[in-house]
Amino acid sequence: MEGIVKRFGSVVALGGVDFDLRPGEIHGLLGENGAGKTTLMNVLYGLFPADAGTISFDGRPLRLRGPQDAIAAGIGMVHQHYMLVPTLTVAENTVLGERGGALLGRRSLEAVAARLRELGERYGLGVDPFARVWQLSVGEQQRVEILRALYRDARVLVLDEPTALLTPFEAEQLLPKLQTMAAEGASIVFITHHLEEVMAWTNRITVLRHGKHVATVRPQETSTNELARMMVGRDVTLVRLATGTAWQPGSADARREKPVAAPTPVLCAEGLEALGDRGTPALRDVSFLVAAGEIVAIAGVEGNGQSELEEVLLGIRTPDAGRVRLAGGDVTTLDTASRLKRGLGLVPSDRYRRGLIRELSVAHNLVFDRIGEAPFGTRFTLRKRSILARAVELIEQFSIRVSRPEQAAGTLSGGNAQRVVLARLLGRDLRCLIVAQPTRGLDVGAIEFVWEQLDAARNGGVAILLVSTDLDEVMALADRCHVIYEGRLVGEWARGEFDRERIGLAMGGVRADVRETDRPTALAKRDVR
Amino acid sequence: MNGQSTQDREDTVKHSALRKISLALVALVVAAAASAALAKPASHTDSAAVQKKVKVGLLLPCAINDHTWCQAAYSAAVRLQKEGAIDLKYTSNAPFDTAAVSQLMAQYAQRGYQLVIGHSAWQDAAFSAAGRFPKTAFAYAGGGKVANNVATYEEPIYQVAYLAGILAGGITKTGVVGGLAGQDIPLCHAELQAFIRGAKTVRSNVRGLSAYIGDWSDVAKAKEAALAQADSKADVFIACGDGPSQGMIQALKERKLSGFGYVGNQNSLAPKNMVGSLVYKLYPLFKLMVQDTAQGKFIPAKDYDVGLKSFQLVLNSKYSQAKVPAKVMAQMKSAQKRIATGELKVPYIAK
Amino acid sequence: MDWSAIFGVSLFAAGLRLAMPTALAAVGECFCERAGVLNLGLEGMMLAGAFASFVGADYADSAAVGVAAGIGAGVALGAVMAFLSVYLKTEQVINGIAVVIFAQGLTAFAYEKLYGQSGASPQITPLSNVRIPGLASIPWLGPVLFEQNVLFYVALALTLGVWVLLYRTRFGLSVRAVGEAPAAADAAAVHVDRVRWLALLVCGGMAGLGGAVLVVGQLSLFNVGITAGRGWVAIALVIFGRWNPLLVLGGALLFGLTDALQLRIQASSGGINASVPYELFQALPYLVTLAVMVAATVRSRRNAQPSALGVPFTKGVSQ
Amino acid sequence: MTTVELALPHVSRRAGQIRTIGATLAAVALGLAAGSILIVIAGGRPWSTYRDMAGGAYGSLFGFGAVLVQTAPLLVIGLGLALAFRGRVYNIGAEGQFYIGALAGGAAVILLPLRLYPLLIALAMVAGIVGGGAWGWVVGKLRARWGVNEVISSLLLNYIGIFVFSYAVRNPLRDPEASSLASKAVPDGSRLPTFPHLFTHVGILVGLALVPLVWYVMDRTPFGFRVRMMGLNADAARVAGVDTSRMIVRLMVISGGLAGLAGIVQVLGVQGRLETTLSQGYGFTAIVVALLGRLRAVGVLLAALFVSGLIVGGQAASIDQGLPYAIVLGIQGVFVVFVLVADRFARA
Repeated sequence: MEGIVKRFGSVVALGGVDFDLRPGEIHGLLGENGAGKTTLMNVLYGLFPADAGTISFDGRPLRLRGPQDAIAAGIGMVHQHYMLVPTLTVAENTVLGERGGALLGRRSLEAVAARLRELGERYGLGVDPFARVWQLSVGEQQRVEILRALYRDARVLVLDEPTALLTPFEAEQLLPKLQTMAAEGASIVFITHHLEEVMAWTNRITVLRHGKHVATVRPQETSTNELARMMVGRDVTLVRLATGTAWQPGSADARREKPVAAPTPVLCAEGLEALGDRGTPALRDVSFLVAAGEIVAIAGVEGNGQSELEEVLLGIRTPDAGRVRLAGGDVTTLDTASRLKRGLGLVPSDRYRRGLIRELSVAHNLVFDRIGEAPFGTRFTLRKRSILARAVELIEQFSIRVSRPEQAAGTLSGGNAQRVVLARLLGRDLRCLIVAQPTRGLDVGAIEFVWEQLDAARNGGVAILLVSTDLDEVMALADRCHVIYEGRLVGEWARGEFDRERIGLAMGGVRADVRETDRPTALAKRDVR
Repeated sequence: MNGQSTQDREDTVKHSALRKISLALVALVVAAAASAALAKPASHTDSAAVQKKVKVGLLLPCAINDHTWCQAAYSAAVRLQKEGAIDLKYTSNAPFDTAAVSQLMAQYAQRGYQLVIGHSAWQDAAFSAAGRFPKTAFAYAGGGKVANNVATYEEPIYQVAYLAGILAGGITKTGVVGGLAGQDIPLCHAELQAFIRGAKTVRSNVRGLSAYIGDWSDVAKAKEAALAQADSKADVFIACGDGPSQGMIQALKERKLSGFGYVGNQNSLAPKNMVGSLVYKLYPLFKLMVQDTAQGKFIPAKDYDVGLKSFQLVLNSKYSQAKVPAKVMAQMKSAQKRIATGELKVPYIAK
Repeated sequence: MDWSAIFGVSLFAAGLRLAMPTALAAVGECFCERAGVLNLGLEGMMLAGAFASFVGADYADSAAVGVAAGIGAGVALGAVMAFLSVYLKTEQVINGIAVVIFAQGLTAFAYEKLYGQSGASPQITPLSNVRIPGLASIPWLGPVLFEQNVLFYVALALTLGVWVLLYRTRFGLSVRAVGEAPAAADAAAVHVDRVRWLALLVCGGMAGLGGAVLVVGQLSLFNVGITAGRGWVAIALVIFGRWNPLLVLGGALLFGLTDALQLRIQASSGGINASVPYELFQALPYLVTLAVMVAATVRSRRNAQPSALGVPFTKGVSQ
Repeated sequence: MTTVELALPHVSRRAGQIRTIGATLAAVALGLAAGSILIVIAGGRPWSTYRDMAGGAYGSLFGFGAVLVQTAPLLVIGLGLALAFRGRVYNIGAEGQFYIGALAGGAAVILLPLRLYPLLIALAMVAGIVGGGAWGWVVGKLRARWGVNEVISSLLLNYIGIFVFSYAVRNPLRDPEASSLASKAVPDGSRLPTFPHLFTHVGILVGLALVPLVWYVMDRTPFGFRVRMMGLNADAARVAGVDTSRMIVRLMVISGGLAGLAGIVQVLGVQGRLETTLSQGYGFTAIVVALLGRLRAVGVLLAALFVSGLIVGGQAASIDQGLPYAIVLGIQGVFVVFVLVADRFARA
């Protein structure tokens, strides 16, 4: 792939990127979120055409009108959010979109299933071909995507953030399988933003930043430090733990050692039980409490009940059992509006879908959860002036880069959008703030800003519940940390006892008491400071 | 529904462009209305010279060639026009909600039409239009309330149904006769009752079946209703309403049974099956109304009913006479005379 | 009450005749809803099909041409719906209503124009019933199933064909995928919009055929109110049949049967005043479907409705 | 309340609005063009037909009065639908709610022995609103409580409502003397008075009074703002404390109530009693009026006047030009489709 250019409206996602892949190679594609990694591979997979540049395969130029050309050429892709049809069976998902005979009777599906079982054994990716996809776990679904690519005898396999949704334990089992495939001549592209994985797993690494090709290196020739610098483009100490000059971990830890005067519990959940949208249990006997001026983190891989927990705490989803107490009062049956009035707030995980209303102006997005209350109006009136005034204030205070308050929120970049959401929440008299994946997909500068705001709020006495999949973030901010796995809280650590490995294992559902020797070797290399 | 919003333009502060434009539009419309009203002279008929021809407006709820309700009125009006008695203008497939119909009647009146006939049960529409044009005569079908410039004309189908019943009594082999109607309205109720009563005079143990479809245009359901009655051994049928009659005819053709046409001459639709048609002769009724209007005296609140003159049992020549015993035919003819002279009173049972 | 007359063989034959036009439209709607398009324009497509089949049969003096014209008109309106809903991606609910108003307006106008003036009331030679020799002699089932109008057999075959198309072909798999998770289908190299276009054309064609069955198959005449709301009942039936073509066909037969039954009860109960509240029977399909719909959604959170029903698919939009 | 341009970030708000109006006018022009093709087919001359239509509808006090009579139900129902559609609550059951409101209000007028007519009229209108609102409430409750799609349930309840009305008119409320299936007439005193020259019943004032009220509710109250929030992004609205289920029920009750009000106004203003010819699809035509009016109060008023003008003008032209009345239906049908196409380009 030479000189690939791709623009989305005014945003240049790929500015002339070169990328080459040799047979039997595991090639890492590294870059911060939004660096263009996925876009480049989507172009290879034919999901959308490149604006400029050429792609050649086995030496011949490759014309890509759509995914069917890519598949025909032997390119398979495993997307981050699995592209599977939940109501269809594994076999049906495999055959979907494949050219072939019109009829698809029971016999032909049997043949597909047989081939899938055979591939499953060969690569250790066993899954029942006749199970319906919505019944499968996240890990199993990923196996289906890989099997589908292999079924169509893909010679190139692109994996987009494969470990994001997997537990560390499952991630470990993935590597040997990829290595056997590579050994048999398949070439694999491994998209990730985790430095350790790319170092441990790949033969060559290409680094992208803001749609530009930075370098292609071999793991032996470089170090995680150098990769991080290439990724971010300025001198950043290795572990994000210490990013930002505002506070040094030392000073933060020192202040935290001193126990908080009288830890009045602000938010507490007792024995919460709730079903997910699919009717499968999402929360199992979840109990915790968050005191004023404390950040309690709930770490865990996505899809283990976090969104259900947020909805139950906010009152959008009614729990099947258990109680939720806010500032002493029982709010289990209260609706969201009254909970917000009592000082609860949520920074949702998907800021564009649940945090903002893109068609409304930035000014409205800053106040729309208190629109009926003074000073923005009464039950029957809206005061435009006070809305605008407050908006200008917040834009200033949270340094939101916007030309004028009336500008549509939909036009804001990721970092800016998150600033607006934070401004809306933190601009209120909050007693308890629930924050979900606050820094996902943000650039390093924005991450710093978010962390500082959360820390300031915490020091200002707000009880913060941090729901995050990012271990670095948890270890940087949290006073106490739980891990959630399949709807159940497993383990609890105070700040002093944080141990990245045991938390990581707990996120994978592995009991903390795993003996030293069992730990697979690859994980050991990860513990790099 | 994803984020694609239907629309969300809204006017901003008071001086927004859109509000100014929309206010201007409304003002323009009102101004146009006022000025035009003044300019256009009220075009009423110049009552000075007594118009020989009466300007008649005819509103029909269906197509002019439906072989039943609307065709009967249309052909009567065309005959009057050929005779030079009226200057006819009609609207077919007219809307049937009261607001629109009364508006259409008023448009005719406003254009100087002296007699506006609404050929359906449009009592409310006639009254609301009549209130605005006291000098115009309005008429609607099927009987009901009348007022100083609103008349109605009867549809005495039940009297002819009685005669058809007599024939049916003779024709039926199974002793069971069938009847279909759109809804249980008095007109149809009386028709079916008279039909059975007539048949009983020939064959006392005749059993009369009836079915109500629920609406007046679902021909497929009407056909099934007739077939259902045929399954209950009915072999001579009558119908009340457009859809029901059209459905009945299809059933007769399929099961080779006999029946009578409704309002229009439907004999040609199923030559071998139609004993005859109860034909609604609107010509005498319309003629009477036109004469009253022509003589300058508006129709006194009248319920036009010319009895059998407005309804006739037109026998189908192609229907095999063998099936109709001569004795029964004679009995029917004599009953026809006795009704005409008033000697025989066919009861009108509406409920 | 003469029970044998009510529950005789002809009850089921009548039930089938009443059900078939609605069943065709309902199975067509089931197909396009499975592809994720909510097509409320069915009533208009049936009416256009009925009118076109009448004109075709009248001018070409052949029932077959009539049926083809009917299907053509349905497909044409299916294309209009697809242009609005799939290409322009406007609100599908509104497009459906617009198609109905559009079809009702044009058929009324065209009928008036073509037949309004001429004297003779137009009639066409209907398709006669076809008696399948061998099978029709089976005592009970014969007359019910095998002495029907030829279009009946076509309709039955088509509804079974749709089941096979949906569950036993590659295209059917794509349709089901597109209705459930369009983004996933797109990534698997399925042309989402093209599948939806084809689904709407199939749906329009079948609704048009439903109208043609009414006119050319059963009544051999046309009037503007001839479809009498069957398109709306068909939409209710799709939900009643939980988006499975066979259950939808079953639902249509059930409602056809109840209609035939109430007509028989009226027929055999004698007497003139309406012994049966026919409004109740007119409302029955809607009432029962509402009850089924509520029960379905209450009972299982996973109701059978395709998740992407009514949502236009825009390629590659992911923030 | 500052408005916002949807897609293009830097297009100023005024340009956005100009384009919206431009697209609507384009839709009207396209519709008229297609309509003229129909007129030519029907043997008429398009230009003079349109002139007669405009003259017939707006050219005379008589015509304009008739337009107002047609506008009354379309406006009242249209305003209710505009509010509901803004929250993306698609109430397709306005026709059924119209009839149930008419039945409730009509029954109150016929059965209550009250002689104080102004009070009786007020009571009837309240009964109409309650009747239509209850019919809407059922749909709202089904969606809020069990997530039953409101488009389908309102559609089903449409027909159930119409059949309930025709059964009630045929049995309990039936007037034995009436020649057609209808109830006893409402007492004359309870008939809405009409304007002297216009012959329009004062019911139109109800509609006109609602325009500023609905505009205020939509654009100047927190409730209206929350409706828009839910319409644009229900998930974000829910997180911001908007109780979407209760909001859905409220929108269905309001739009159902207004449809019921339009029903009773039609009974007292035009029909004079309960009969199935009360409406021929006002509930569906009002959907088009709401859309053509861009879901804005003033827009709905203009759209209602325009569509009514099409009906009344069409009648006048059909008489003067000798065109079949069905042409009005044809033009209306063609118009609807072009409005949708233009609406899409307005928001492109």
